[in-house]
Amino acid sequence: MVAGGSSARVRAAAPPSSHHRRRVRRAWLFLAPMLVVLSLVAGWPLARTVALSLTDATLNTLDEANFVGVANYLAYGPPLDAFDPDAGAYYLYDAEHDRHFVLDAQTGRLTDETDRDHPIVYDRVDGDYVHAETGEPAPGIADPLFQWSGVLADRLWWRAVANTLVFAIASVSLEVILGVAIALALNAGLQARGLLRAAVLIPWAIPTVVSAKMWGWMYHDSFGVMNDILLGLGVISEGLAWTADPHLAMAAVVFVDVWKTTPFLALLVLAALQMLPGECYEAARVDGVHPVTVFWRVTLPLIKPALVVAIIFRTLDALRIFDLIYVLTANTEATMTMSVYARQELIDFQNVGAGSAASTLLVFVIALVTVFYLMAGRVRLGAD
Amino acid sequence: MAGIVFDRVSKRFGTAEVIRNVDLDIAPGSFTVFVGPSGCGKSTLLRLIAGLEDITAGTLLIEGCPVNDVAPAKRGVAMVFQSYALYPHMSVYQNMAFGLSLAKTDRRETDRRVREAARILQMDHLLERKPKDLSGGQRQRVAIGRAITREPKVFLFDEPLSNLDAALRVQMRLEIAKLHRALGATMVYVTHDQVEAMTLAEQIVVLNAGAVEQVGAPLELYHRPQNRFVAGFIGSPQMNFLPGTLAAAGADGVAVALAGLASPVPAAVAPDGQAAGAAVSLGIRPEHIVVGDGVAAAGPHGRIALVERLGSDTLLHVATQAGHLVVAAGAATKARVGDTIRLGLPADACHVFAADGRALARRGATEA
Amino acid sequence: MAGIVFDRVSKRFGTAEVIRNVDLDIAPGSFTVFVGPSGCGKSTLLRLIAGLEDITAGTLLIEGCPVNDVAPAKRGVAMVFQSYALYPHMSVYQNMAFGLSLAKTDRRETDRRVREAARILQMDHLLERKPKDLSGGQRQRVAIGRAITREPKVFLFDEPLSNLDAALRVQMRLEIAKLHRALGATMVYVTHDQVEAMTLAEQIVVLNAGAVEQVGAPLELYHRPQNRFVAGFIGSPQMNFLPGTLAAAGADGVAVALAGLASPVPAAVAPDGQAAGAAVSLGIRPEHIVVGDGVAAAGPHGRIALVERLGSDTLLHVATQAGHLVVAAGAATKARVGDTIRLGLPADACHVFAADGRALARRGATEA
Amino acid sequence: TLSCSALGTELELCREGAEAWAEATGNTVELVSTPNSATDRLALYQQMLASGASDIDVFVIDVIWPGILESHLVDLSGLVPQEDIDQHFPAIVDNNTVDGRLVALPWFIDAGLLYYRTDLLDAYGQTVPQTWAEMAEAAAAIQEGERAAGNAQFWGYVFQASAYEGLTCNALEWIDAYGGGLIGDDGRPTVDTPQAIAALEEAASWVGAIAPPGVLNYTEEESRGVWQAGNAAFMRNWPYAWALSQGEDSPIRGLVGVAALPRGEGEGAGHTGALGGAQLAVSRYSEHPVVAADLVRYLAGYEEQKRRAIAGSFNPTIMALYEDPEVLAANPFFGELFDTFTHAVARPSRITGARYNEVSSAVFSAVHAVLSGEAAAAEALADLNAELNRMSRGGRW
Amino acid sequence: MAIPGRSRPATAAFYAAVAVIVVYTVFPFYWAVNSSLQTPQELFDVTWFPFSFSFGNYAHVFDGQPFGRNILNSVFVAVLTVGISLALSLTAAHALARVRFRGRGLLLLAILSVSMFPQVAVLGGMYELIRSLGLYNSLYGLVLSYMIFTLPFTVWVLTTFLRELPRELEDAAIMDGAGPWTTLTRVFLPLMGPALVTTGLLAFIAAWNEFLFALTFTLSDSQRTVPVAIANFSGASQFELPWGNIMAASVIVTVPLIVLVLVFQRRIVSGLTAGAVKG
Ligand SMILES: Nc1ncnc2c1ncn2[C@@H]1O[C@H](COP(=O)(O)OP(=O)(O)OP(=O)(O)O)[C@@H](O)[C@H]1O
Ligand SMILES: Nc1ncnc2c1ncn2[C@@H]1O[C@H](COP(=O)(O)OP(=O)(O)OP(=O)(O)O)[C@@H](O)[C@H]1O
Ligand SMILES: [Mg+2]
Ligand SMILES: [Mg+2]
Repeated sequence: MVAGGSSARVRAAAPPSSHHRRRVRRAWLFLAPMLVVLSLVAGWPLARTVALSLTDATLNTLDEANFVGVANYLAYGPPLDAFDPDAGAYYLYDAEHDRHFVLDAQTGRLTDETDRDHPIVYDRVDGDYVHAETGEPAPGIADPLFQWSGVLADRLWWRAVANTLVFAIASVSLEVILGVAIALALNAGLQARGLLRAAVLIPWAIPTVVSAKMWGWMYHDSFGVMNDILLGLGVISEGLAWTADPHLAMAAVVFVDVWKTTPFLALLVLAALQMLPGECYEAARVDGVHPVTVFWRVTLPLIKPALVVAIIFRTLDALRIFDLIYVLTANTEATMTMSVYARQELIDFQNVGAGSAASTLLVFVIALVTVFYLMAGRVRLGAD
Repeated sequence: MAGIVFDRVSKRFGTAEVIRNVDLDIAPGSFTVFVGPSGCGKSTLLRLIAGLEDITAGTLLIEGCPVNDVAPAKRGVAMVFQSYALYPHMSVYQNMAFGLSLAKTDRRETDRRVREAARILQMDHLLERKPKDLSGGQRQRVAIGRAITREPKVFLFDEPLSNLDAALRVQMRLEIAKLHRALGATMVYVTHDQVEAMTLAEQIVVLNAGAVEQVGAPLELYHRPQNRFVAGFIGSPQMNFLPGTLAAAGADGVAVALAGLASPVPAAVAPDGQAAGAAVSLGIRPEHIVVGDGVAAAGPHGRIALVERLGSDTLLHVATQAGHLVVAAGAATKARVGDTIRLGLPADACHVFAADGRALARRGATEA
Repeated sequence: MAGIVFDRVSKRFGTAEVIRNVDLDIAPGSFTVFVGPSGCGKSTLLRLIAGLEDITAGTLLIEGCPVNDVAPAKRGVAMVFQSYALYPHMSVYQNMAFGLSLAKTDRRETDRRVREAARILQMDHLLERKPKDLSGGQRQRVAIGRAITREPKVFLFDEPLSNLDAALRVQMRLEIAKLHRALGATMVYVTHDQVEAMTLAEQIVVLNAGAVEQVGAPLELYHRPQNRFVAGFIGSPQMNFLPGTLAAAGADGVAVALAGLASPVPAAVAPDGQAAGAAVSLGIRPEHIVVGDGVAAAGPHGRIALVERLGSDTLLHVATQAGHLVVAAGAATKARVGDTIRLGLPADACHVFAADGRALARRGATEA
Repeated sequence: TLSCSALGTELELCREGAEAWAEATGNTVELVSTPNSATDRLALYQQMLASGASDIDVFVIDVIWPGILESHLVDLSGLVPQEDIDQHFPAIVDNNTVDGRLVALPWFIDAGLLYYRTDLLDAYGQTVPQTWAEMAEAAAAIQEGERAAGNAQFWGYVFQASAYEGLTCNALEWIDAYGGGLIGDDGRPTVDTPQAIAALEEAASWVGAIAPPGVLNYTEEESRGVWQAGNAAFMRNWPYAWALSQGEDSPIRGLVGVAALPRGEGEGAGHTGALGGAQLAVSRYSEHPVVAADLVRYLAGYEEQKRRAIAGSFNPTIMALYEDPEVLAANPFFGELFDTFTHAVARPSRITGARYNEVSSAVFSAVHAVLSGEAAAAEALADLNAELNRMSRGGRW
Repeated sequence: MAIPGRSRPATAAFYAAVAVIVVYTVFPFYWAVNSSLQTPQELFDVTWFPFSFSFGNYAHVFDGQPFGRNILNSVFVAVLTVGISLALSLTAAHALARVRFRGRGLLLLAILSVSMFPQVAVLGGMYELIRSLGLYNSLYGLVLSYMIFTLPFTVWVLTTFLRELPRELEDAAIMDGAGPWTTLTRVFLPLMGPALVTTGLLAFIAAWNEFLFALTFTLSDSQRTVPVAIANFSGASQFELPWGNIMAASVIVTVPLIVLVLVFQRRIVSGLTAGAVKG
């Protein structure tokens, strides 16, 4: 796919000499320690997550989980979490008619136990339900009980996906702009740039746990400094509830994330800037190229590889964003991201199966975005 | 067209003074060649003109205006860098078109100029390559192409042909001369190639250790070097120098006594205040030494130590009693290593340099 | 001492075949010079010898052993890169000492060798500088120094002197020749400088578009080029070519009819199977054309279009009825632009090339 | 060698207590500090317990966790004498008994309280409100007055409405005050009732009127911040805010009153407060369950709870301590609280077991939507009811 | 020094932009310092300047808990993590950047995919792994687990930067008889200054700030790292947030990082490859 552009492929076609083979062997030797460590720390946890996503495990029943296929992702039928293995039955609820049913997994017999004292039993005949006693048909009775279930059928999941994408796009694009700007400023050789560099790094250096709380404090609608400043400047006339107002919450979170992670981007871009060959800048200066054009046409293409990597890692992080959102806005739907969703399923709700499925889907979404980036950025992984 | 004037310009890197007090006048539309030993400051001078280095002291004027503080972009110069300085991420075409596309030149016009330059530089087939896939000479041609597409007022060429083969170099040289005639732009050119310098230059500037040794038309430098440095630097193979003393100094010439020679060698130079007995050196170019039986017995003679046959020419390295001499004999010469030959030093081909290196004014010889 | 043999070696970059089926024998301890137009594959050949590029097809042998699969470090070669490839973070001294320190050479010995190389290269005072603070020529010298200190069996030089001034270039050339004699190492050398090629080489390899055109001693190439390409490439200024037809072909020579000339020009070459009437071109080097009133009226004549005075020589560009001719006249010539002159083409200086470029065998001329 | 996981908060007291026990019994105790955030702590515990780690023997667990962690905890009923158990508030013991197994001993108790500004009530001629409507009225009046007096930041009432567990507590209190409930005894949800709707409508009417819009993201500390800065007339909070409000540098020191939360209107209305507090439990994977149970018994015992009540104002779970003169001398308001504690309403964690968090999340999400005006109370509660029904497995959970 | 070749207004605008950026980044930190010097009560007010200057919060950070020890733990873990991941990824990056072999792109993608998993998802598996290796409640366990997020990052970044170095340099080193290892350590490494320092710094801070793993894989106070220690700070009771202490601790742990940046940025200098090659 992304790997290996055309020229790389053609070159690979030449018969590799044993010299080249030796080089490759040595390359693998160089790779080995890293690969060993990485597969050690990543292999088991990742495999386990994927495996668990195919079971009905809960936090308390990790060892006795049953394989359920892709039901955690998407399934049609009686919902998975309605199944009680001990009783061998599904406990179903028909929200439309406000009725409770018990569906015997083995016999297919359906019991309406809305009134516990007077259960009504239905038998399954040719796919339809009939009164067990009277044999009268009960049309449509099962329909609402059979539904799409799994993470993919959860409205909240899709909300989380949308939130995450909005968050990632907004914060990463702002970060890129700001980060590149900061890097350029740092690279422009002004006095005290050492201090500036340190200053810019501060947000990154404060533990997220702390900085999220700190911003929560600063965002506070009555004793937070944000409102104080804005009120003082006359920008707003009354204090805003930054993190509480569903319309502001996302913006508020993005603002903090940009603050927090721009240094990451700025620093990487700065490093890239400083490794550029100086001579073609001289050429550009003599050619009378406007600095802005130099940036777009020379600098940017040259730092592109590093920038793309920085953006990829920032995007991965943004797509996995958890603690900041969690601390600032808790589980609010307006800002719930995929990670928050996954964690809610996994830890809060103890649904290890569904949580793992959500995590795996999250990885899938991230992978899609990454591949998209790589293609859009024309990153040729295999090329020199 | 823009004249360039250096007014007591100096440049220091740290403590090293690389350009010392250079006064220089480059006429608008002229073709000036800088020559000088490696590291003498030629590239630095070009970089000063381009504005890539700050001037430590003195004033640089372009078109009569001091430009010490003018940004490179505003000086209207194009430069071919000794180290090429290509944009690594752009193809050859893009490298050459970059300056034009920025100047908002019409797309068709850009294309025309780039293709024209590529044709001149014989690299039509390379337009889509990236610099890293080019040979050294090809990269150099891209660097030249980039400058010529821009058609600026001043061209700065830093050894633009050094990585090209002889045939291509001759062609390129002619192209540059043609360009100069066509555009009338001021061109400043650094080269180590004597032929380039002699054929292209209207004015050659000889630099040494950051200072100007002599400025003049090519043949003037060849025939009337002002000092021993210039004499040795201009002309290839190099001028021979023999130590000696002034035996006689008259109005119609001097005579230089050389070691091991019975009679002093006459030279058609003015004594210029040097009295008889002063230590001098006698200079004579290899191509001016006369070889053969016909020469006076008074001249130096010696064993041939080395014969270098260049095809069109043959260089004889002769160890004479007066010192080591390189002689340019015709291609047809039969001389062999070990032969003893007799050399004639024609009086009007001789240069005499005072102990401080200053040349005594020559008489007869003029630029042909 | 190590001989190098190319046995049908090819090299492709992607789809471009850059080296085509090269067969070549480089004797142990010899000095071989590669010449050829820019981009013809000279650097690539060196890189193949060094092992920096994989050989696509064929076998390369060093000291008789196939080395296609031998690591560069094990081949005992040192290389001076056209692009210098200096370690930017190391001082000049460290750059030169790096190879030695890797080879665990004794510290004192390292120091001795580095200082010796620096002395030869006249850069004792630059030892502590970093590459970025050096001029182009100085960088090039560091690159040479790095190779010299390592004292390998095979030296590969890729245009090592292209950025040096004429005087230094002569010195460096002599130093390299001296080094060659002293070490007896095999040296392979790429240059665009005719003088370097002629004086240094024991054997010159002329390359064109990735293939070997001719291999031979310098003067052999000069006097007996096997084809028009070599004839045009060796010698500076370039040989003149005039289109014509074979008027007569006899055992003692042929005569070539040129446009606008009353009588065909005789040339001392064997007809080599070409019959009268065949289209050929007549080649003659500028330095072999005779100028003056004494020449036969039968020769071409024409107006002087351009006079290039090089000091030691003067080049006349003459538009004759037979075509454009460059003539090397003596420095003393009085010829001026616009003069009409008459040129003599001596029969034994003439080369004749068949329509396919092949040279007809010359008779008389030998390497002097 | 025992490890006791304690809230860093009460670390000092916990350490002293544990060391006293260690001295008495010759065992050694190692204390482990845990995250301040309850959610983090629960996740951590679950991680350890799920892997069967024996590193920690005694856990301090929240009042809502017995149902969640039950399968990892030891049944203490056999290890602790019955009379020791009986001295605690029965509501809590009940809460800690899952499927007949007593999985934790109560350690201290918390319940939601109404804090009010005595000075402001006096100034505006108000009395301590008995119903939510009165509270809202009083709050509005005071707020209007204070704002007119120049404090633009002033609000009538602050509480906890961020989308988190605390909102479930608040909501439960409102609904309970109106006589409603979340889950019935049969395990079936009961939130879609007129009482609950009335309660939520009432609460929703506060936001932006007497409560700051930002209350939707307030947790305990944010509301205390507003309150303690003197910018609120009323506050709903846990007992801990008392000591801080009366602290040395508190601007409202001496101006604070505490009362049970107001009741709603209509049938079944009453004062209430959500039950909170900490329990002590022994891990099933402990290598020394008996010794650990002894530590638990000691820490939850009369003497220790008394010591903690005196030294740290921790509300004892032993009913007798509310009459203990030494305790009352140290904490004069304890007497008033006793009533609240006895009437405290427990969150349905025991009945919903491991799925309590899911229930709570559904509850606070729905309530948050109502408070923020995104949904009407009736629809939100109907949806919530259906959602809970879906989860409830017909009441079996 | 002004920016060469810019006009005065442009320079002024430039400095104004820099000032805005500085305020944006530094202000919250100032606020933290400000908060840390306030009494608990002042926190509930917008106080622009800590008039009271109570250093009690700072003193309090160190008594009652082994905060000094926690800092040392963090330093140990972060240094080791950065050291190991830089060492591992340097060699790996060399192979990935400078040797052409089949599956290179796929491998890079695979390495990247490791960092696509959210932390919560790997937590369980990682916990089991750490336990089974006997590294529970040990700083080495943390170092190991941190590899999961530092390694992909360092490998990718270093690979990118290594790719940019001119190929001729490697050729020259090869001709000088340097093996890949020597080439890497003696030729490339010195040129990678900016990249190494930057990646190292970013990885260091990532490890320094990590919370979830540190919380889950350590138990005793003596093995805790700073973020966990700070999160475990608590007030007099469950709900009270000891804000002043937390801010003081945050300031305490941020300052060394700033110093670190100031120290290491000497290495972030430009133009390291200048003069190496023509081209
Ligand atoms: N990596 C590459 N990919 C594709 N083509 C290449 C690559 N490297 C070199 N070439 C091409 O191979 C040919 C030979 O290059 P080489 O460097 O050997 O030329 P050269 O004879 O040394 O030329 P010069 O005298 O200009 O240095 C050139 O046409 C060049 O463009
Ligand atoms: N940045 C620098 N710092 C210190 N010295 C420098 C710097 N740049 C150049 N030099 C020195 O200045 C002198 C002049 O350099 P310059 O590049 O102008 O020489 P040049 O005449 O172009 O030589 P060449 O013919 O070898 O290219 C040299 O001795 C060089 O070492
Ligand atoms: Mg130069
Ligand atoms: Mg080459």
